Amino acid sequence: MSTQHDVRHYPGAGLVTWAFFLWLYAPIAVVIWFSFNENRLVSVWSGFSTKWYAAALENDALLGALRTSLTVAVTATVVATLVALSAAMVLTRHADLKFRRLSETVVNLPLLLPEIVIAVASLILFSQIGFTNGLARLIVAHSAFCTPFAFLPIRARLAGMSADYEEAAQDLYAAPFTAFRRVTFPLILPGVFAGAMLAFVISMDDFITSNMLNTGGTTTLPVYIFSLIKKGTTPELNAISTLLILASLIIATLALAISARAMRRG
Amino acid sequence: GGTLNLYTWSDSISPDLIKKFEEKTGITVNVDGFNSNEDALTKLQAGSSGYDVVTPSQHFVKIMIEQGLLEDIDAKDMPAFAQVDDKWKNQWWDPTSEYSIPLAYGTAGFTVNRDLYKGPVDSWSVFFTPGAELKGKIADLAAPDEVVGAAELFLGVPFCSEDKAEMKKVYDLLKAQKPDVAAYSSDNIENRIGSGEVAAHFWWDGNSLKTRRDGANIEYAMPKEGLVGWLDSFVVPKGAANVEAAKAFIDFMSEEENATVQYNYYAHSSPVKIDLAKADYTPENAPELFPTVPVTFSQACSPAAQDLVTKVWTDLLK
Amino acid sequence: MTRGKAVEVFNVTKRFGDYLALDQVSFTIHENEFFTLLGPSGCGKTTLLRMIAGFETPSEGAISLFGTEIATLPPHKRHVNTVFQSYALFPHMTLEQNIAFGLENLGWDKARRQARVAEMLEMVHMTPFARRRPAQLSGGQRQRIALARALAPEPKVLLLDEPLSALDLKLRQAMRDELRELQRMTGITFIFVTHDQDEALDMSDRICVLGKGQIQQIGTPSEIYEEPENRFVADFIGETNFLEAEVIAVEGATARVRTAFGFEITTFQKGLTGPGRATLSLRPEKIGMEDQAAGNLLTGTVSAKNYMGGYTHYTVDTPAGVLRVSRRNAVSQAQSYEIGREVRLGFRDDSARVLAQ
Amino acid sequence: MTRGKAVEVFNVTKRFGDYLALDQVSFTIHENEFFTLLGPSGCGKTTLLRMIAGFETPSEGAISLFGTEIATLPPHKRHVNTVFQSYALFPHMTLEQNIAFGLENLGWDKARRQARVAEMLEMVHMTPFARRRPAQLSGGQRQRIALARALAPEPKVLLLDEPLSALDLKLRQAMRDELRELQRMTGITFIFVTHDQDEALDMSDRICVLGKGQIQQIGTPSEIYEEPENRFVADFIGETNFLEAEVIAVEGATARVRTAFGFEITTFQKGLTGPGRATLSLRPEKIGMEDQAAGNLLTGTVSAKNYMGGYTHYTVDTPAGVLRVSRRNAVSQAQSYEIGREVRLGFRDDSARVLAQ
Amino acid sequence: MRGFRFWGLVPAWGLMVATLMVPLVIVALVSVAERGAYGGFAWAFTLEPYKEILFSEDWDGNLVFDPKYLAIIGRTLALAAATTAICMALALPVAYVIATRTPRMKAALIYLVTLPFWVSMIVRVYAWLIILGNDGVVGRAWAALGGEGTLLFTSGAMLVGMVYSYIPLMVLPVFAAIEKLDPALLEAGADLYASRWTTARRVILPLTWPGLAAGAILVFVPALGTVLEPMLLGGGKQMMMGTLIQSQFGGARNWPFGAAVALVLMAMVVLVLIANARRAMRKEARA
Ligand SMILES: Nc1ncnc2c1ncn2[C@@H]1O[C@H](COP(=O)(O)OP(=O)(O)OP(=O)(O)O)[C@@H](O)[C@H]1O
Ligand SMILES: Nc1ncnc2c1ncn2[C@@H]1O[C@H](COP(=O)(O)OP(=O)(O)OP(=O)(O)O)[C@@H](O)[C@H]1O
Ligand SMILES: NCCCCN
Ligand SMILES: [Mg+2]
Ligand SMILES: [Mg+2]
Repeated sequence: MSTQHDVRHYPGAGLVTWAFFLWLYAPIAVVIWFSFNENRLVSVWSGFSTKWYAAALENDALLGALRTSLTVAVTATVVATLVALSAAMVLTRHADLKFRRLSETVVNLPLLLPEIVIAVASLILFSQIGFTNGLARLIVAHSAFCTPFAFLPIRARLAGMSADYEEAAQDLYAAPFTAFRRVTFPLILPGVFAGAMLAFVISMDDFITSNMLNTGGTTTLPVYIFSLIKKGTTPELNAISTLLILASLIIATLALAISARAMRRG
Repeated sequence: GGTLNLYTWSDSISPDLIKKFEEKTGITVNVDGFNSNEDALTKLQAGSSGYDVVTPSQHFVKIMIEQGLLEDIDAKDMPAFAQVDDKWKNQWWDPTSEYSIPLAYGTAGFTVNRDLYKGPVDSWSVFFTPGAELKGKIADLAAPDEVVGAAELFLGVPFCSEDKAEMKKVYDLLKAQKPDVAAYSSDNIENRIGSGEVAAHFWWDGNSLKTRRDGANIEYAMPKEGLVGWLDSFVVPKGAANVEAAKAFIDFMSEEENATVQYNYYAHSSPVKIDLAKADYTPENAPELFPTVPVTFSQACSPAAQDLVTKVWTDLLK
Repeated sequence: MTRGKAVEVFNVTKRFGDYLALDQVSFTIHENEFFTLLGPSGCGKTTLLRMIAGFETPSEGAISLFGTEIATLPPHKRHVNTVFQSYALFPHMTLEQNIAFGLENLGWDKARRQARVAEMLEMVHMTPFARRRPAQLSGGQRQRIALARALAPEPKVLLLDEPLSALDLKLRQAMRDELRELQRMTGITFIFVTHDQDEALDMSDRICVLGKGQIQQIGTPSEIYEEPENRFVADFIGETNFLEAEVIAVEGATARVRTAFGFEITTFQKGLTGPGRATLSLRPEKIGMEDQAAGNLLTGTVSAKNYMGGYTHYTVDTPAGVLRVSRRNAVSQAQSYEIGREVRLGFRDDSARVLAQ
Repeated sequence: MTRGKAVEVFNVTKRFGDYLALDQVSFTIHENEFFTLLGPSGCGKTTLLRMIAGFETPSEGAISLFGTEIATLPPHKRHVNTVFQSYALFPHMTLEQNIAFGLENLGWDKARRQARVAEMLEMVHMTPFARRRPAQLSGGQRQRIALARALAPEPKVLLLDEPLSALDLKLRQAMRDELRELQRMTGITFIFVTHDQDEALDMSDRICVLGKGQIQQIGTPSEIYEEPENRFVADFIGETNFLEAEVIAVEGATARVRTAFGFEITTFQKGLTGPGRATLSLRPEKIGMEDQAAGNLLTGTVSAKNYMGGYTHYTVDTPAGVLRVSRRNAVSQAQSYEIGREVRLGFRDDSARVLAQ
Repeated sequence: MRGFRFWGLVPAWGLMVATLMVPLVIVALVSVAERGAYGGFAWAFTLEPYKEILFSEDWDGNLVFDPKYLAIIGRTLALAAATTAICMALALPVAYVIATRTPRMKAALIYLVTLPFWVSMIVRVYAWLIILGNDGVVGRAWAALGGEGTLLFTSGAMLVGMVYSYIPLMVLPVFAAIEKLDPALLEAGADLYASRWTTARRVILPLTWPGLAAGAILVFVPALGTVLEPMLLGGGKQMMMGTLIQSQFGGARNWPFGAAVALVLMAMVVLVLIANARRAMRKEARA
């Protein structure tokens, strides 16, 4: 149809959208571009080189930080997803629950508070009670602020899933846990997966809290990258960033593809 | 086996030495960097820092000792102690040498980019009361520590003054400079001054030397009012998990051969014995390390004086 | 009525907070009966069904299944299955797996399960689709699978909550016959919920009309339509004309009444005890027009005419008030009475029904 | 038919990509007419309406409004308003504001606007609700406001896309009368889209039956029902029995045919040119049973019986095949023919209709 | 099942109480404690830290009103508000365009909007550091156009970084709101003689408002507490509340004051949330 008559068409909006996407991806492209810069000074182009990738892949500190980040993120993701799943089950399936709104707010609390406040609060608490294990400190804090990110998609999926399925399962002689295992869980799996992915990424990405709680030997990836920026940037940082971007894109694409597939099936 | 967590000035320990130490002992070494003594102190104060070795400057060593933040490692009985130049033994910050072994010493001053600034660099006035050429192209460190000291040298105010009127002059000077300051940052200085993003930067002798030798057209100033002196030492935080490894590392770093490698890498002066034959720097190729003006070491201030320093800085930055 | 009692509901009341959804409901459903709960939206049909299935607990009263009280039994322990309005087929399972689900939970062994699944698929003519998933089926096919799944565990009672309402008109009509046939074949008691009177009249052995949380009438389709016990039922089921009348005498199941326009009629009544005011209910198709007029005669003027294909609906202004009369178009060029024309109407005494006001 | 032409559609074709949604459609709608587009889902009714409103452009062909070609006019410049299927009331505006919206865009001054809004609210009996928002209304009330909003700017033609389909049965029937009344009162041309044949028969001056993107028949309700021009129309509108027949002779609008079961019938035909095979369409209500049997007589056995309240549907096995017969329950204890019983059936020649196969 | 009602929520409550609520109480306590000269704090009760937000002791020892921290609070509010406003202005057309594509295209574009969000925040901020720097693409263009000074270390740089960081949080809810919008409403607008822009103003915008409001909360709250942008793009010169708090626990070593500022920040966030909740409740009451 000629757009002239299409009441849904707004001239100019398309252009803004193009510009928007350009702006969204330009910085990422720049980071990637300069990762191939041979020059030590990042933004002074002097030739193509992949030497910074070699350097990055040999950088023990980087690999150590990556290991720390992965350990923290995986553990926190598991904890946050379980906590969120259990809370979401209760909150979506019992409309008459006492303190329902309050409980929901509590689960979402980390979203409502500026992270810096939480970070400071955890720092004070941990130092007061002498909670010393660096990795454990990070895991506890990350589990807490990842929980709402895991919670939201799970709850959305549960809320979008008719309670009829659970009732049908029970009607067909499934005891409550069997009904959960064989019907509810498989059906909300995409939500659980999306929630877990989100939690994982949020944890991997966290800077403020990790920087506050960070102790010797438990530097996380963002904190390490920050220290690189502080120290003086070389294209090695771009190379690291590029690798990180690639990893994120792969994870994100996987996550979205899996949940899209589940959506189509559901 | 085991791990050793270092918290040192950013990019200060030679990676080759770390590798060598790891190979020799089987200990895994993690290195985190800080860019101000304040940061190091804060980390230790927050408790359970997780670090085994930290390298604060002299006045902060004193504060840390007083605050009970350091492990008594019987430094004077360590092999490393024997390597220390006598003039750095039993100093005021660690009178009985129980806690610390020196790592490096040097000065804090300022560096100019000679592509952008052609004028003289013989006085702090160039930096604190910049002319048109430097306006808006100056960068200070992010923490008050040595910056306030330099301002005091320029104004003739004694370090750790408890006199409010004197400290107000310091404040007024820095306040007046602020409009011309592009950044207060201790991070990424090398790029900022090297690439000419700013034309003058508060900085340290060795760092400036190293960047100049990497090809940047910069010059470390020798202001007639003097430079701020510092000496960073290895210390072990209280409750460190791996004190033995920490001491082994300190001893290792102080061995003459290693100290020489470290000297060449770090480009700051060494307080421990080095093999001069293998040392890279001489007064000819490294004037930065051989100041021609007086050097005054930072002091550990009384709480009252420290409050004033803090006040200068917070008033300045808010 | 010598059949055993399948479901007994005794004085069941259900409150949601302050809201009284069901008020002292009692009835008995027999074995092998096609029993329908019919009523307007919100009258409590689903609530009643859910209490029998075990998804809700009565606030008061008792429910028994083949003589055993079940109010406290969780749903997975009741030998009752449900066909959900939305079907609630498990989307992640194939049709086979859907049908086998209940059997697995009951602990049937594999061979028996497979045989039963095959039998069920056969029964609903869906054998070729065994490996499909519900998303790949049409509405009517889903409906059949929902039935097969619910019937597979050989329940004693099958509950159906508006199972046809998601289908389109033509399919809905076709499924009516299939459902009825299935019930006859299996001999299982069906409790069927609907708000569609046509569906209820067409399929049921007995209908329970619910209104405002209470039972309005229980009876066979023709009892419900021809002998409504109150205004609610007469009005809800089919179309009717209500006329004012005065009761002259009540004699058991009949009453003699005088209508506002002068006739005296003796006919069946319900709920009257003695003289007073009453309402006469008179169905449009029971009023004869012109050549078909017989019994009590009236004259009126056609004020509206709605041609509906199979029949024509006339609105006639008479001394008795405005009457709706429906006339079958039994021949192609059926006589048609134009608006404004004077027509004779007539109805037999026993076509009217006296109801308490 | 001396009225002016309101809307003319000339050879309009609409393609969506490769899909041919409408194929060479032409018709004329007169001023003050209640014109209905009737057809099964997907036949292109909405598409046609949207082209008249201006939301779609024809791929080929022309549309004119009171003689002016409008194909290139954007929707907000056509003096045509629409009642949307979902009503599309602006949820953030009060009813008043909804109704005033069009008037504001036309630049009416405030006093005139207020007067018109008040008049419209009055017309649809919604004056007390002026300050409410759409969410606070029932379905029927929303329907009325959608009408008021569309009528307020005094359009020359009102388009209605299945405006009743979201309502429940009883309300839907009540709204039919209101709509028809409104059309008579305002004298505006209504183009009404529906897939419900009862609605179309009940309300329209003329009906256009659409099927497979083409016009199947245009005519008055009784023309459409009694004189279908083809199988599609006969099947889609109402229920019917199709019987095989052989054409003996065609004489203009009538034909003589022989049925498979031996009768020879002369009746109206459509689309036949000479001898050959044909189909006889015979409506269930046009077959008499026992005492009502007349004309061509047949004997059969009742194989199913569906009591539907106002009438009973019988399925009768006869030599002519399975016939559906509907019988009005004109008296309370109407004769009822049990399953298995032998019955006599009869129909008049002119009750049947011969169609091309 | 009944037991699960209780036990199912225990982990969530436990985690949040232990890691958020208890620590917040401690923050509150620290905010009225006394600072140590070299950092840390000593348990005591003093309102000194709060007084410090508004007053300072001048160099003569007098307590005077000092708007410096208020200025930081003001700048924080202003930048967070500007970030939110820019995000709204940008998200509306973009979300609209996305919402009106075919389902496949829609999914693809939404994927593209969310994708950068998966890339580490610090990398994204770093990217702007490169771009805006004197040698960066934009930095050079700026200089070539005769622009004064450097673009980095300005409020503008922070704003660009913040908008960039938070824009997906605005686009998504606005998209959801627009997608929910019945297209028939737009047609109804046109049918009732409204031009496109009248329809946009009178129909689309009001009905997208809930999405904009949700997005505003999602952007404004983290923007208030932002740390990375002021540190990296603001050059540490443009303090914001986040960096002020951080510096009090770092270089400035004034924990009680940091705790007090943190509580003020939290109070601001809570106020915004309450205002939003009330707005939503009024809406609900009206509907
Ligand atoms: N869980 C509940 N909480 C509160 N009220 C409820 C609940 N379930 C049902 N109701 C109310 O009880 C009444 C009866 O509901 P029910 O679902 O049984 O009606 P229904 O007859 O099935 O109607 P429909 O034909 O619309 O399905 C309704 O007014 C409904 O709003
Ligand atoms: N924008 C479009 N793009 C592609 N195909 C379309 C579009 N709009 C309609 N169609 C197709 O055109 C045909 C006619 O659609 P239309 O909506 O006019 O049917 P309808 O008669 O109104 O049906 P219903 O009774 O279901 O509303 C359908 O097959 C539909 O799928
Ligand atoms: N290279 C850092 C020098 C530290 C000064 N105290
Ligand atoms: Mg129901
Ligand atoms: Mg349509």
